[in-house]
Amino acid sequence: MPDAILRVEKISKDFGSGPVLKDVDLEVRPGEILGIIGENGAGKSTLMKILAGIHQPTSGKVHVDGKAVRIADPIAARALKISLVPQEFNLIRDLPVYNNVFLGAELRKRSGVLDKEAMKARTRELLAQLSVDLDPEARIEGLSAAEKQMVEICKALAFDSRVLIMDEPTTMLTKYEIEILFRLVTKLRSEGMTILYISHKLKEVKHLCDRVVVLRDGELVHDGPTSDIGIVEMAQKMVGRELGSIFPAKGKPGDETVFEARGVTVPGVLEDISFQLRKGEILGLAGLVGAGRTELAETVLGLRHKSAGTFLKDGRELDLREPADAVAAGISYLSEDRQGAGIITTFTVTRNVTLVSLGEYCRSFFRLIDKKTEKTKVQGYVDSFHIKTDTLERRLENLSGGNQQKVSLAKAIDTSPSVLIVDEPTRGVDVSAKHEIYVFINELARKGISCLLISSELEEIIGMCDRVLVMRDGRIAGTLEGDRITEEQIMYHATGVQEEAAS
Amino acid sequence: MSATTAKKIDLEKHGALIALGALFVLASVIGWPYFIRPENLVNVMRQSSYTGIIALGMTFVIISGGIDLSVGAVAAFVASCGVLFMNWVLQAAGGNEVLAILGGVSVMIALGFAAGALNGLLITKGKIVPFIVTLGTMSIFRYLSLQMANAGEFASQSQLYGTFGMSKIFEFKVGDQAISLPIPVFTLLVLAAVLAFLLDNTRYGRYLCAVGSNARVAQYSAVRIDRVRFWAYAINGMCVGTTAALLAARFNTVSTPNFGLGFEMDAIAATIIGGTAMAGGRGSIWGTIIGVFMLQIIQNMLNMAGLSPYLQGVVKGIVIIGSVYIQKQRQ
Amino acid sequence: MSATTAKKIDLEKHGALIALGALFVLASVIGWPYFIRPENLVNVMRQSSYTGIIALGMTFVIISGGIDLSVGAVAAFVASCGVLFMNWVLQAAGGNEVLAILGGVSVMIALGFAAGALNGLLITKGKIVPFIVTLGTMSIFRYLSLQMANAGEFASQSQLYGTFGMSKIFEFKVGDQAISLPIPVFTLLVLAAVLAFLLDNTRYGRYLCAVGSNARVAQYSAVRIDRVRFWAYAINGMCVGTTAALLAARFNTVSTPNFGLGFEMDAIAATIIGGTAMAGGRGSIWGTIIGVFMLQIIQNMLNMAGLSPYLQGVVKGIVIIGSVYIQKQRQ
Amino acid sequence: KVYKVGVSMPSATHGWMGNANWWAQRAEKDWEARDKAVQIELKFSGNVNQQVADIEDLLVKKVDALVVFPHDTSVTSIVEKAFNAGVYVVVLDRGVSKEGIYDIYITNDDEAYTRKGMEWLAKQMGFKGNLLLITGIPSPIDTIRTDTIKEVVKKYPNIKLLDVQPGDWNRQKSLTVMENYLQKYKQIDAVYTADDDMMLGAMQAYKESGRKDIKLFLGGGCLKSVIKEIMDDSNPLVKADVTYSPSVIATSISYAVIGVKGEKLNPNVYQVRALPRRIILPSELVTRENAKDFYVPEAPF
Ligand SMILES: Nc1ncnc2c1ncn2[C@@H]1O[C@H](COP(=O)(O)OP(=O)(O)OP(=O)(O)O)[C@@H](O)[C@H]1O
Ligand SMILES: Nc1ncnc2c1ncn2[C@@H]1O[C@H](COP(=O)(O)OP(=O)(O)OP(=O)(O)O)[C@@H](O)[C@H]1O
Ligand SMILES: [Mg+2]
Ligand SMILES: [Mg+2]
Repeated sequence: MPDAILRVEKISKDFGSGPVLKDVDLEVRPGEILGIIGENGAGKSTLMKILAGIHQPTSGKVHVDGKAVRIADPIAARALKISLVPQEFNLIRDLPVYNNVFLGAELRKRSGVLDKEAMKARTRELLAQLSVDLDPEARIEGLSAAEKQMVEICKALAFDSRVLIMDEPTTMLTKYEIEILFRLVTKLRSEGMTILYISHKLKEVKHLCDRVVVLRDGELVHDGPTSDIGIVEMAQKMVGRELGSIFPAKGKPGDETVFEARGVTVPGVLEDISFQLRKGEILGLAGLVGAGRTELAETVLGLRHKSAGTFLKDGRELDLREPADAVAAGISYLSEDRQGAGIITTFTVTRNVTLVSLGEYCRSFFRLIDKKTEKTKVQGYVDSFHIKTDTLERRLENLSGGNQQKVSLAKAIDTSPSVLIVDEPTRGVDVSAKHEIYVFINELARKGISCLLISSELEEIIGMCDRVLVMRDGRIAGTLEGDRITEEQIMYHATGVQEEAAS
Repeated sequence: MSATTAKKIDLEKHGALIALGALFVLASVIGWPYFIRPENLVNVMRQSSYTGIIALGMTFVIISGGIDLSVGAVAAFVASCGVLFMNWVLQAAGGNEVLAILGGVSVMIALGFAAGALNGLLITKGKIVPFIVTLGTMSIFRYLSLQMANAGEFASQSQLYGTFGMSKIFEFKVGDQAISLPIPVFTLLVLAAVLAFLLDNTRYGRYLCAVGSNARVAQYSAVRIDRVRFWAYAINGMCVGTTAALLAARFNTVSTPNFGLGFEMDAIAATIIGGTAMAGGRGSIWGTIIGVFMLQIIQNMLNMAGLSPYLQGVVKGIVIIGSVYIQKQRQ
Repeated sequence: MSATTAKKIDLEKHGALIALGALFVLASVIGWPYFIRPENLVNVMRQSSYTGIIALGMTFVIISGGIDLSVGAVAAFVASCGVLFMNWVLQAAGGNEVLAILGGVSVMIALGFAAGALNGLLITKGKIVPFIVTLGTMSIFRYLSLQMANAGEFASQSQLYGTFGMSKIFEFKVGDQAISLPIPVFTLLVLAAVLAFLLDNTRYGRYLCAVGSNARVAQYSAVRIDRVRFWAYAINGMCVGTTAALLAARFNTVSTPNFGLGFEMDAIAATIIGGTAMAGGRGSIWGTIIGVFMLQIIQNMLNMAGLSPYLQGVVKGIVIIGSVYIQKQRQ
Repeated sequence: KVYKVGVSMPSATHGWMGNANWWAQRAEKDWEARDKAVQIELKFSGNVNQQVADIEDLLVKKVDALVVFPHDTSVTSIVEKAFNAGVYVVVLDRGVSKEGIYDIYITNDDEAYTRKGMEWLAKQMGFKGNLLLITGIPSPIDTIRTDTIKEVVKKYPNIKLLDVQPGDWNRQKSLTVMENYLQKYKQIDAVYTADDDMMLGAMQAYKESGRKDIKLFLGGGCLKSVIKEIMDDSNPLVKADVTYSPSVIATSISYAVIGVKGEKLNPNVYQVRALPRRIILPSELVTRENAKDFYVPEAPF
C-alpha cells in the first residue's frame, strides 16, 4: 500500500459554540477516491475547509507527503496542490465564466499579460469534458444553479492539482450530468489524482468511491473499503440508528384543479406550457439541466414576464407581477439557488424562516412583530427538521449547507400556502432529514395542499409524485402517471430519444 | 422597551460603546475641567442633535443599501418654504403665532417627505443609482433655495418660533445646577427610540435589512423591494424636515447659502462610525446616536483643550480613525 | 491594443457613449456657437483632466470596493511639499530649473504614493472601513498643509514650471486654427490607456474586480486580497500626486486652503456616472473618462448658455440625473 | 459695439458672500438697463478650479472685460492670459500674485478692517478685560485679520485675549464655538468675530446661556440686520460694525464697464489715465450716528 498523500492527525475544531470536529484521524492514499459521509452538520465541510486553508484547526496537524504542514490560507493549499469544489458557490458574479475558472491561477503570456485566448480555449475544453454547452465569456449572473456547479468543477480542475476535494458536487445535477462527472472523476483517478468526495447520495458513494469514512457529530466513526459496506449500513452509521423506507406512501389527490397554466410562453425560455395541478397532488417536474423548470417556477412568481398565456388559481385568472402577488395568491416557492435567492446568509435562523410570512406575525393592533410566537414557530421547525443550530439567533452563514437548506424549506412552508413549488427541496440534506422532509411534504399534500416538485433526483420524483411533467428545451415533452413514472420513461422524454424514435 | 433596548445595545454595540467610553475618558482628561461639566455635556448633545436627527434617517437609507447626499440642500429648501409659509399664515391669521408655527413646521416636514419621496422614486422607478440621484437633487434643491431668496435669508416674523427653538424641557438638578433637556435633544432621542423600534420590531425594519443585505433574496421572498427602498428615502426626508424646523427656529431665520451646508458628510460619517455597513443590510439606530455623539465630543474636546486650529484638524483625523479602530478591536 | 479596447468600449459602454453623444448634441445646441469651437473643446478637456486623473485612480479604489475621500487634501499636501522641495533644489542646484522640476514632480508622485499607501495600510492592516480612514486622513493632510503654510500659499520659484503647466504638445490645424493638446490632457489619456490596460489585461485587474465583487470568494480563490486593496489606494495616490504636479504647475503656486478642495466628490461622481458600481466589482476606466467629460460638458454648456447662476445649478442637477437615466435606458 | 463684461466670483456659502453675489446681480441689472451696449455675464463658482474653468469659458465667449473676485491667487496665470489677450481686467480683493497683469485692482482693506474694529473695541472695553476671538476659515486674509487683531491687543496689556478658534464664516459653527467658550471661560467681557454672520451665531449662544457678563459683540461686514440694530440702538450688545463692503463687486463691475469703454470716471475732473490702477476701499466704523448711510434694506443680508 502506498504511503498516505494526506494525513490528518487529531484535528479538532471549535467555532466557539462547542466542538465541531473532535480528534479526527484520517489517511488519504494517493490515487484513491475517498467518500466522506455524515449527517448534516457532522463536520464534513469543516474538515475539508481546513484542508483547503479556509479554516484553521483548533488543534491537530495535517501532513502532506509525510511532512507536517500548516495550511494557513487558500494560497498555501494551492501551493500544496489541493483544490476544493466547495459546497456553496464561490463565484464572482461580476466576472465572466473563464475568469472565474482561472481566478487565482490565470494563464499569462511571457510578457505577464493575461492570455485571454488561452484561458478561453482551456475553459471551453474543460466545459466540453463535462459536456456543458456554455460560452466562456458568459456572465455568472445569467447561469442556472447547475451551470454554476459545473463552472465550480472546472475551476477546481483548472489548475494542476493532486488532491481534489468535492463537497456535494452533484446536488444540482441530473442523472445524465452525474454520469458524465463520474466518468471524468474516474479518469482523473486513473491519471493519479486523489479525490475526496462528499455526498448525501449514498448510492453514488457506493458506486464511485474506493473507500468510505463516516463522520458523526465531529467524530470519525467508520473507515473501510466501500465494498465492505452496504447503503443501509452507511445510513445507519451516519445517524446511529435504523432507517425505515425513505419515501412515505403516496396519497390520493382530489379531482378539482387548484392551479392551472394555459399556454404560458416566455420568449426564448418557455413555450406553450399548459398543465393542471389538482388539490392535494404532488406533481413532479423533471428534465435535464437547463430544461427550463426553474424558469417556469420563476414565471409563476412573476419574476419573468410571459408574452402569452395565463395562470389560473381556483378557476380565477391571476395577475402575477412580482413574488408578493404570488404569495398573496397562496403560492409559495423554494428556490434552488440557496444562497443566491433562498436565504439571507447574514440573517439569523428566525429572521430567515419568517421573512416571507412576516405579515402573519404582525396581527396585533400596532402591527408589531410578535417575537414570541415567531420564536415558538421557528423552534418548531428546528425540532421537526432537526436543524442543527445552538440558538435561533445564529446567522445562517455559520450553519452547515444541509441545515441552511432546511431553513430555506421552513421559510417556504411557513406562509401556509395552498400551492407549494419546491425546487430541489432536498438539495444537500442527509438521508434521515430527507425522509422527514418527504413525510412532511406528503402530509401537506394529504391536508390538501398542492405541490409542484422540481427535482433532478429521479428517485425523489418517482418516490413522491402522483404525476410527472417532463420538460425539454422549455416545453413540456410528456406527462407520466401511475406505473409509467419510471426512470426510463423520464429520461426518454427528457432527452427526446423516444420522440425521435416515434417520429 | 428600554430594558430590552439597552440589552440590545449591550450585545450589538459593545464595541461602539467601549469606543465612546474611551473617548469620553480621553475628553474628560484633555478637556479638563470643562468637558465633564453638566452644561457642557448638554451643549454637546444639543450640538449633535441637528445632524443627529438627519443621521437617523441616513441610517435607514444606508441600511437599505443607498446613500443620500441631498440632505443639506433639502434642509435649506424646506426651511425656506416653511418660514415663508409661516410668515404668510401669520399675516393671514392675524398674528396667531401658534397656528403659524404649527403650519410652518408641518410644511417643512411634509416637504421633507416630498423631497425624500422624489429621491426614492427616481431611484426605484428611474433605476438610477442613489449617489447620482441625490447628487443631482442636492444641486437642484440648493439652487432653488438660493433662487427663491436671491442667495439671501428668510427671517421668520414669529418671535415665538425663535423662543421655541431655544426652549428646554424636563428641568432637573445636578448638584446645585439646574440642567434641562433642550428640545432638539429631546426630539433626537424620541425619534431615535421610534426609529429603533421601527427597525427592530416591525415588518418594515426587517425588510429594510433584507433589501440591503441581499436584494435578490428579498425579492424572491415576496418583499416589495422598491417600496421598502422608497420609504427609506421618504423617512429620511421627514427627518431632514424635522431638523430644518428645529434649526430654523434656533436662528429664527434661514440663510439659504449656508443652511445645512455639509450636513450630508456629517450624517454619513456618524452613521458609519456607529457601525452601519456602508454596503447596507446591517446597522443600528443607537449605534448612529453613539457615532453622532462621538464626532461632537471629539470636536468639543479639541476646542476645550484650546489647541491651535491647525493642530485640531490633524488631531481630529487621528482621533476619528483611532476611535473606530478601538471599536473594531473589541468586536 | 487600441482596436480591442475600442471594441470593449463599444460593447460595454454603449449606454455611456450614447449618453455622452446626446449630451454633446445638447451642448452644441444650447451652447451655440461657442461650445463646438475647437478651443472650447480643448478647454473642456483640460478642465476635465485634473479631477479626471484622480478619477482614474478613484475608479480602481471604487472597483476594489472602497472609497477615498482624502484625495483633495492629499493633493494639497503633496503639492505643498513638492513645491517646497522644488524651491530648495532650485537654490541648492544654483538655478537648474529642469532638475528642480524633475525633483519636485518626483517628490509629489512619491508622496502621493506614500499617502495612498498609508490609507491602504490603515484599511487592510487596521481593518477600518475606507470611509472612516480616508475621512480621517482628509482632515490630517489638509491641516498639515495649512500648518506648513500658515494657511497661506507656496509659490514656486521656477518660472519654467509654470510654463510647463500651460504648455501644449501635438500641435495640429483645424481649419485655420492651430489646436494642440495640453499636457494634462495628454497625461490623462496616457494614464487612462495604461490603467485600462492594467484593468483588462493583467492579473491585478482581475483580482481587483474579484475583491470588489466578493472578497470572501476572492480570498478562497487564493487571491491576496489585502495586497490587491492596498495597491488600489497606492495607485490612486500616484494619480493624486500626478494631478497635484500638473495643477501646481498650472497655478505655479499652491494655496493650501483651496488646493484640491472638493476633488473627492468630483472624482467619485465622474466614476459613478461612468458606470462603475458604487459597491465595487465592476467598472471601466473608459467609462470614467466619459463620466469626467460629461460632467465638464454639462458645466461648460451651462456657462456657454449664459443662464442665471442659480438656474444653472438647478439645470445642472437635472442634466446629471437625466444623462445617467439615458445611459441606463440603453443598457 | 456691444461690450461684454464677464464676472467670476465665489458662490455664496456665507452671508457676506451672499450679499456680494446680490450686488453683482444688481450691478448687472442696473447696467444692462441703463446701457444697451453693455452685456454682463456672471459666474459663481464653488472652488478655484471651477473658477479657472469659468474664466476660460468667458474668454471663449470673447468678453471685452473681465472682473475676477478670486478664490485665491491660483487664478493668476489665467488672469495673465486674459490680460495679454487684450481683455480689460479688474481684479478684486484677494488679488493675484503678479503685478501688472490687470487694469485695475480693487480691494477692501483687510488690515484697517480689523485694526479699526479692534481699536474701537479696546476703547469700549476701557482697555482692559477678557476678549475672545472667532475667526473665519483659515486662509491668507483670515491670517492678516487675526494677526492685526493680535497686534492691536498687544498694545493694551490689560486686555487678555483668551482664545482664538475658527468659526469658518458659518453661523452654526460659530454658535458651537461660542457655546464651548462659555463653558470654558467664566468671565468674558467682549467677543470679536471676523464677520457679522458669525457674530449672530455667537450672540445666539450667549443669549441661550442666560449669562450676563459679556458687554460687547463686534462683527464686521455690515449685514443689514446688524446695521438696523445699531441704527435703532435696539441691542445693547451691538454698538458698532466695520465696513468691508460687499458692494466692492458692483464697484468693480462699474469700473470695468467704464474702463473698457475708455470713458473717464468724471469728465469734469482732470485725470492722467482713464482710471486709477489700484483702489483700496477704506474700512469705516459704523456707529449709531452714521448707520443709516450703510443700511441697504433691499440687500439679502
Ligand atoms: N463559521 C462557523 N461558525 C460557527 N459554527 C460553524 C461555522 N461553520 C460551521 N459551523 C458549525 O459546524 C458544524 C459542522 O458544519 P459543516 O458545514 O462542517 O457540516 P457538514 O457536515 O458539511 O454538513 P452538511 O452535510 O449539511 O453540509 C455545524 O453545526 C455548523 O453549524
Ligand atoms: N437570467 C438569465 N439570463 C440568461 N439566461 C438565463 C437566465 N436564467 C437562466 N438562464 C438560462 O436558461 C436556461 C434554463 O435554466 P433553468 O434554471 O430553468 O434550468 P432547470 O430546468 O431549472 O435546470 P436546473 O435547475 O437543473 O439547472 C439555462 O440554460 C440558463 O443558463
Ligand atoms: Mg457541508
Ligand atoms: Mg433548476
